[in-house]
Amino acid sequence: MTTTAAAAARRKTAGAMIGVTPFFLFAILFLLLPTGILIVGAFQDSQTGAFTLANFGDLLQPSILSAFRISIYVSATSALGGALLGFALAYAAVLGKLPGWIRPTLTTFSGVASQFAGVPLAFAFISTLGRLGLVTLLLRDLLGFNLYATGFNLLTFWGLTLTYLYFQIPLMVLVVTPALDGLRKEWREAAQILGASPLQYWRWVAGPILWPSVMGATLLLFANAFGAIATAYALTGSSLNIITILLYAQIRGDVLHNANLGFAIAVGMIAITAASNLLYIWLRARSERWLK
Amino acid sequence: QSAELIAAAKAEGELTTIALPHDWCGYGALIEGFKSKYGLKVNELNPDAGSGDEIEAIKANKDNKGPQAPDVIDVGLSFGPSAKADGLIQPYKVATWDSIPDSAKDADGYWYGDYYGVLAFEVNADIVKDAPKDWADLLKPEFANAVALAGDPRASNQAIQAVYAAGLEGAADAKAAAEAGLKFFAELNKAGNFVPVIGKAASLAQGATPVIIRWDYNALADRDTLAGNPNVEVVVPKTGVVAGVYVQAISAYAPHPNAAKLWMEYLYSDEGQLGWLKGYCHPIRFNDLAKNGKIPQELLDKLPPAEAYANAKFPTLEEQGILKETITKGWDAAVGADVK
Amino acid sequence: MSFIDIRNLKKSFGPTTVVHDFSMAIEKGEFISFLGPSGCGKTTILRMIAGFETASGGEIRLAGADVTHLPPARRNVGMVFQAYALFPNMTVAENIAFGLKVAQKPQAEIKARVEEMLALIKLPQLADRYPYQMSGGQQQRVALARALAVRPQVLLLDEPLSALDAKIRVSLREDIRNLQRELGITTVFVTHDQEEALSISDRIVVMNEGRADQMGRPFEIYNYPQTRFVASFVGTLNLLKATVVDPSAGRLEIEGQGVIAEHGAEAHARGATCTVALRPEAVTIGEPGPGRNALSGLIEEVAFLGAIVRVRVRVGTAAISLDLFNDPTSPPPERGTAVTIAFDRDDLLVLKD
Amino acid sequence: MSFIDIRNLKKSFGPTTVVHDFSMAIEKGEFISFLGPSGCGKTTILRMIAGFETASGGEIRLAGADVTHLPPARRNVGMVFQAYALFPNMTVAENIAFGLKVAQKPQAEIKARVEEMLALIKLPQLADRYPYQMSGGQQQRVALARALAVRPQVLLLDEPLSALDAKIRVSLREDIRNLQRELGITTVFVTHDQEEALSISDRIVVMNEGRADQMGRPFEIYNYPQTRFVASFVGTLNLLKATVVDPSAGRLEIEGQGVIAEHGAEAHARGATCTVALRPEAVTIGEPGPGRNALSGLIEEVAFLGAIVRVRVRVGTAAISLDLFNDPTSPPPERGTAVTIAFDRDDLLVLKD
Amino acid sequence: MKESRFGSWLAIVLGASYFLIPLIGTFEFSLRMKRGEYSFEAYRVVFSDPNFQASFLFSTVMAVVTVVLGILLVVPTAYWVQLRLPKLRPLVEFVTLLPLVIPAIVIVFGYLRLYNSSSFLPLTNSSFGTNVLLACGYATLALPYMYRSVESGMRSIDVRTLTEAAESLGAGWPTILFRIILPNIRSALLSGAFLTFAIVIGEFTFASLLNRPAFGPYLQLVGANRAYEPAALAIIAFFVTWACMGLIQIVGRARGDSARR
Ligand SMILES: Nc1ncnc2c1ncn2[C@@H]1O[C@H](COP(=O)(O)OP(=O)(O)OP(=O)(O)O)[C@@H](O)[C@H]1O
Ligand SMILES: Nc1ncnc2c1ncn2[C@@H]1O[C@H](COP(=O)(O)OP(=O)(O)OP(=O)(O)O)[C@@H](O)[C@H]1O
Ligand SMILES: NCCCCNCCCN
Ligand SMILES: [Mg+2]
Ligand SMILES: [Mg+2]
Repeated sequence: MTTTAAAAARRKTAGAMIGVTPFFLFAILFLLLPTGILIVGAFQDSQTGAFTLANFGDLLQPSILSAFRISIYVSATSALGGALLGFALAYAAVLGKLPGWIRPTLTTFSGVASQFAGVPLAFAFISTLGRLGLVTLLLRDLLGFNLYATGFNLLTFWGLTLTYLYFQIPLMVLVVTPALDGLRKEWREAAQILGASPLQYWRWVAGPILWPSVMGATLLLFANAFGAIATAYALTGSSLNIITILLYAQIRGDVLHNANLGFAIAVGMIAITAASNLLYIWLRARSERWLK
Repeated sequence: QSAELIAAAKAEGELTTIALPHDWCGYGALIEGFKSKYGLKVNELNPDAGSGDEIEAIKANKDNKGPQAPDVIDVGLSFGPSAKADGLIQPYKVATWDSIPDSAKDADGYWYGDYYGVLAFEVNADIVKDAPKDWADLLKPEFANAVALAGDPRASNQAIQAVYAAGLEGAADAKAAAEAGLKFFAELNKAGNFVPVIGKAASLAQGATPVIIRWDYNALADRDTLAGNPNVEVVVPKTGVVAGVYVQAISAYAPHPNAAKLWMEYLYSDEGQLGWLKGYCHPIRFNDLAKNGKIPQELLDKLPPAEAYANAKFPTLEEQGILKETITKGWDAAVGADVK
Repeated sequence: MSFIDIRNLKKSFGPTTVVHDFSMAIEKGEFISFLGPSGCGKTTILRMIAGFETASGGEIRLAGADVTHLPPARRNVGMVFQAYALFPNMTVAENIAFGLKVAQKPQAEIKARVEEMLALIKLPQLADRYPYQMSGGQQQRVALARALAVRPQVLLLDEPLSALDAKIRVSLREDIRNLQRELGITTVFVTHDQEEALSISDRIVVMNEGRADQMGRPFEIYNYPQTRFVASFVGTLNLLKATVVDPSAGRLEIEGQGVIAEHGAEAHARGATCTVALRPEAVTIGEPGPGRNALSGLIEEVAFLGAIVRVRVRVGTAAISLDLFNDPTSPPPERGTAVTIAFDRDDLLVLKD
Repeated sequence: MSFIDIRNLKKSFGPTTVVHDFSMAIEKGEFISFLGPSGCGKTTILRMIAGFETASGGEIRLAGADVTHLPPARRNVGMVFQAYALFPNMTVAENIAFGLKVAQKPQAEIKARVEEMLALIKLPQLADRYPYQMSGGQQQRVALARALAVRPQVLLLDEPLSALDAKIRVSLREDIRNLQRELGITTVFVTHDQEEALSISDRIVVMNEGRADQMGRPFEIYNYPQTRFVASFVGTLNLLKATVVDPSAGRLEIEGQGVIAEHGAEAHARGATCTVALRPEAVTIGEPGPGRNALSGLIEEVAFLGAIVRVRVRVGTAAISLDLFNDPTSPPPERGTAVTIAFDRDDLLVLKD
Repeated sequence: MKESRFGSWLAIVLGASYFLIPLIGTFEFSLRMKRGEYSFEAYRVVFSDPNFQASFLFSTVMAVVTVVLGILLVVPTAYWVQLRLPKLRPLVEFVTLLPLVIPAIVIVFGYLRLYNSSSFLPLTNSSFGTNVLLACGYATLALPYMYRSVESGMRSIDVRTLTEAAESLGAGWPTILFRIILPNIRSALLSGAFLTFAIVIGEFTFASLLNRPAFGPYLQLVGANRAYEPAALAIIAFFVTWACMGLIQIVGRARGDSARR
């Protein structure tokens, strides 16, 4: 490349930079600076305000480590489950040749459901699948089936995951629909005409094309569950040791209140999000060679 | 109250509170009463906030004179001294200062106890025919899937005190009591009686948590709210009665310091104290009021019998520290569900 | 019974009907071209044969079986799409291999076939490129290779060579034709290039507004068009008004100049006006003679088309185009020259209507 | 100074260089065609002129100003894309109106212009269709109309007619040409259709692997190709091996049969082997005579191309194609017939290399 | 074809059961306010509160403002990142994920420190300023959802070709973005808008600590320690929000509906 060409490329990039400036300005003002205060706090002693790494040292307590572990576990499970089921639903609505009203109904419903969380959601599930829930009782009274005898319990890991799916699935639906819209009908036709079964088409064509979007959406779901608190708090409040509850206990609670340790936990969460983001970028780079 | 203070408060025009749920200790009526009495506006910030939030809100609003900055806070006992040490609150002594027991106030007037209650069993009497009378009753098979706390013992003062209360009987000191309490809950959990949901009026009514361990004043307020649907019984356990004190303070950075002072005067006046009592909270001046016969009998009748309070244990700050340490750390091992 | 049997096929998109009552029978191994103006329904019919578009009426039979409602994957039909439709996530080689992979052919066979196909389309060096890294014509060739690789029973080609230059186009169409003959693939070929259709097809279907106007061998279609539409669409026919002077003798007048038509005049009444058709290549400058007609006119336009030079001569109000072979040593007459043009009597086609 | 001035343009995609050192000067109002095999870099150069691709080297000047690094929207260059690139969210009319709306033309003018354009592309009835509701050729015409509507100073057309049938194609290319002349739009036209390039252009650039092999007027390009590549790419040239028998007399031998070349033989040594070129249209069956060469051979293949019938005659190891005019009354000789073919001595081109 | 439709129906029916039954459970409970009978008493209580409407209206307006702000922020960014700055993509994606893991309360306390009445940008000085701050906060919370939707929408259209076609017709970037790109990622924008809308309608922490009369704090105030009203409110909020989205959908569809493939 000659110098002028390089300069031109630079100028083009600079032009685009101006285009993304509002975003970064906004992010700095309303996200990064406020968060920066937090990060600074994570390095401060709660009493003296002096610089310290002790807060991070405290993260290594077994209870905090296990909270991180359980949070990651719950988030990953609900993200994968949500991604899978949400994708299936979105697929059915977008490409399933269903009546036209289904899709707008589903997407608008998903809009609400994806943010339906916290106490109301926990309560809805308790009223449905709790020991005295609607479904539990119906199963018992009508079918003579005791759900809880099977070892099922809403107030456990799987119960929490099942409940999380209530907002994870719709979130997936919403985020992945546009990607499904982007599948061109010619690709499917070309695959069909070459004898591919729908499965083969998905395995080799649609799947790889959608993969980056699906992965991105799954990452979003992961972070969504990872940062969630209200639902877990209301549902399995004191039995499941998830990290957000510890974090909130430190910065909000009536008892503990060591905001600086809370901030350190938050920084830990950011680090985990960053790591999952890196993993995603790496996976995507491997699967996206065909993109401009 | 001095006319001067009222005038100064009116000049400020408003008061900003935080973390005052309307169903809590009659705060709803108190706020209304304050507004109508003095014609001030009251901004109510996050009623759902915890004590930690309240402290952080003061810190965050140090330089803010807007309606986001709380003037007054109502926090767990242990937060009083620490907030004072951090310089987040300012001293003020209300007119009735002397009638506040010394054990429940900062000598310099930075913080002062506001009300207390004891931990009780809130029971859905439609489901539970035979209400538990003491902690040990909770372990009975008839309370399978029935007993819940009103908070998470890793985060909520109330829940910590509940664990403590469960182990209090016969324990040598706070640490032993805390450990016994943890053991109790571990057993409760093993017996399948413990429901690890945050107990609320709704879950009580719905039947998911027919027995909730919580402050008696919350339980009694619930009883009124639910108005017989279902019937609620509030039982103070025979043994292991623990009282919890919250404290009141004015933010050092209060944008409306005079309104804040006026609010304190209002709360600590006989009228304010009775307002708390109407919300089933024992105001800190309860004994003073009772001594002077200022409590209407019908109010007293609605409270749990006085003898239930007779041997109530008020944990000291020091004891609270031990509880917090022992219970928050031990909880997961005692009842936490582990994920393989 | 024919191999592909299309009966009374119809297709409407909402209120607009784009294919009206289309029928045709194609024999096994035949090479059929669809020729017709843009928007006349060629792609639509191909898509119905492939099964991508549901017919609004009529029936399609493949090898005796009614496939009108069969899904595309079960018709054993190959197709090259007008817009290529390459899989963007696959390299050229992977695209070509796709159908073979689906059919679970052994690895070695796939590899060999892909190489063969790459050689056919003359792009062996681009095996590892992704579609976005290729030019339009290169993509089109890959699409062709992909469809050919599976050697389907029926091949539907929707303008598969439109983005290619004459040279590679000619060579590819010969390759397609050879492969098709060799494997006996029944082929339907949509093209807008008449020369292509004429040179490659067993039969041509000339379509007009969703109907087949004429079907027949290239020579027939070109030389004996049955409708005015076919006559004007295929080739560059001169259509002229003429007055019938003597029907039985075939004597006509074009722009006041007398000519004789060998056939067809007898269908018209004396003094009637009729349309006559004349192919540009039948007309010469000069060279009158016995059995030939001559008209005088003025050269109006000379267009250099390569092997051919197309000259437009004005005769009264009519313009007659004629084709000359390019000859660098004797350039065509200049614009504005007065010339006599001549053509054989039997090249003058008197149309019926 | 020229209107468009391209100097030493280069373009690489990663390691592969697809345009090497391309230079040319285009005068205001000129109509230039790029002709070249698929993948030779035509689209890439157009995209660099339009500003969509950054040149890896070299310079582009428009009307005297260096625009090499100017953004596309500021070059006042119109473009029709090989893949149409219609806006899927807009109707035909809205697509066409887009550029005018952007330029904030008055409502009435936009309406009038859109109608004019719709008439030009012969699709007035489809104004309210969306792109997905149209056939390939229809979309292509809309893309053309959209680019023409704004009447840019420079118009870049990337195979704008490739999806159209001969008839509408000829009429559209004439329309483009007229509009272009009328408005003085400097035009660069990429096509793979030689006839189109030859008939419409002021000058033609024949490209090969990212380089301009030859630039010149159509007649020159066709009749006097300067490189072997141009000779073989433009038209259907017969390239034959010959042995030089007597350079000064121009005597050569092709497949053992003696012929005479008017020019060019003197550049080769006696006994040397050289390549000679012969246009199909210069060859006749029979008709030997004074000043003409004759060769005897066997008819190997007869292809009916419409106006022309292309006959391949085998002469020893060489195959010579020749073009005859279609004549329904006297069909060309059959395959396998022994024939004598003849051509003028000055039609035999002895190539230099 | 028949089978695939069956599968779709199965997915929809199973999904609908999973999603509707908990709502039905909640609904059933909300009807039990009067002892021994089903009644709409809880709904009556909720609807009789004038603050219900006022706060819902406030939140709706905030939601619309936030949706617009979010689109203005995210669309150009996603566009340039896709077209010209692919190297920035990881950074942008990471930044947009942050709001999910940083507790809202931390962010809002951060705002109070940064934009308080004595700061360089004293947004909290006026209620308008605070509303602006609130909208920015909401846009921040919605960022992950909005960005991901828009990004996956952009990925599904040929941004480059559309841009080039528009540029060659003299369009500047605002025209390209708003007349070409936006209409072609409509379904993505709707997704983002729905998510944003639902976040804003229910959001509690920001509104409460910034002292704005929004629906979230109202819900909390009314519902916190009641039994039946919160259930009724949840149902009402759910369906009213859903209805609002239906409205957005219709408005969003009004233009260019037929442009669907
Ligand atoms: N992004 C890319 N990366 C690598 N190679 C590319 C890329 N884009 C184009 N090419 C190559 O550059 C060469 C020139 O491409 P271009 O599109 O200019 O060809 P063209 O002359 O327009 O061909 P056609 O007539 O087939 O459209 C081709 O060989 C193509 O494979
Ligand atoms: N989805 C649709 N809705 C309405 N009309 C349509 C639709 N698809 C195609 N058409 C119309 O049907 C007619 C036939 O289209 P088709 O694609 O078959 O044409 P074609 O003969 O292949 O043309 P071309 O040579 O231009 O590709 C066209 O007039 C087109 O406008
Ligand atoms: N200010 C009263 C003590 C704080 C307790 N917060 C109660 C929150 C109710 N959910
Ligand atoms: Mg077509
Ligand atoms: Mg090209």
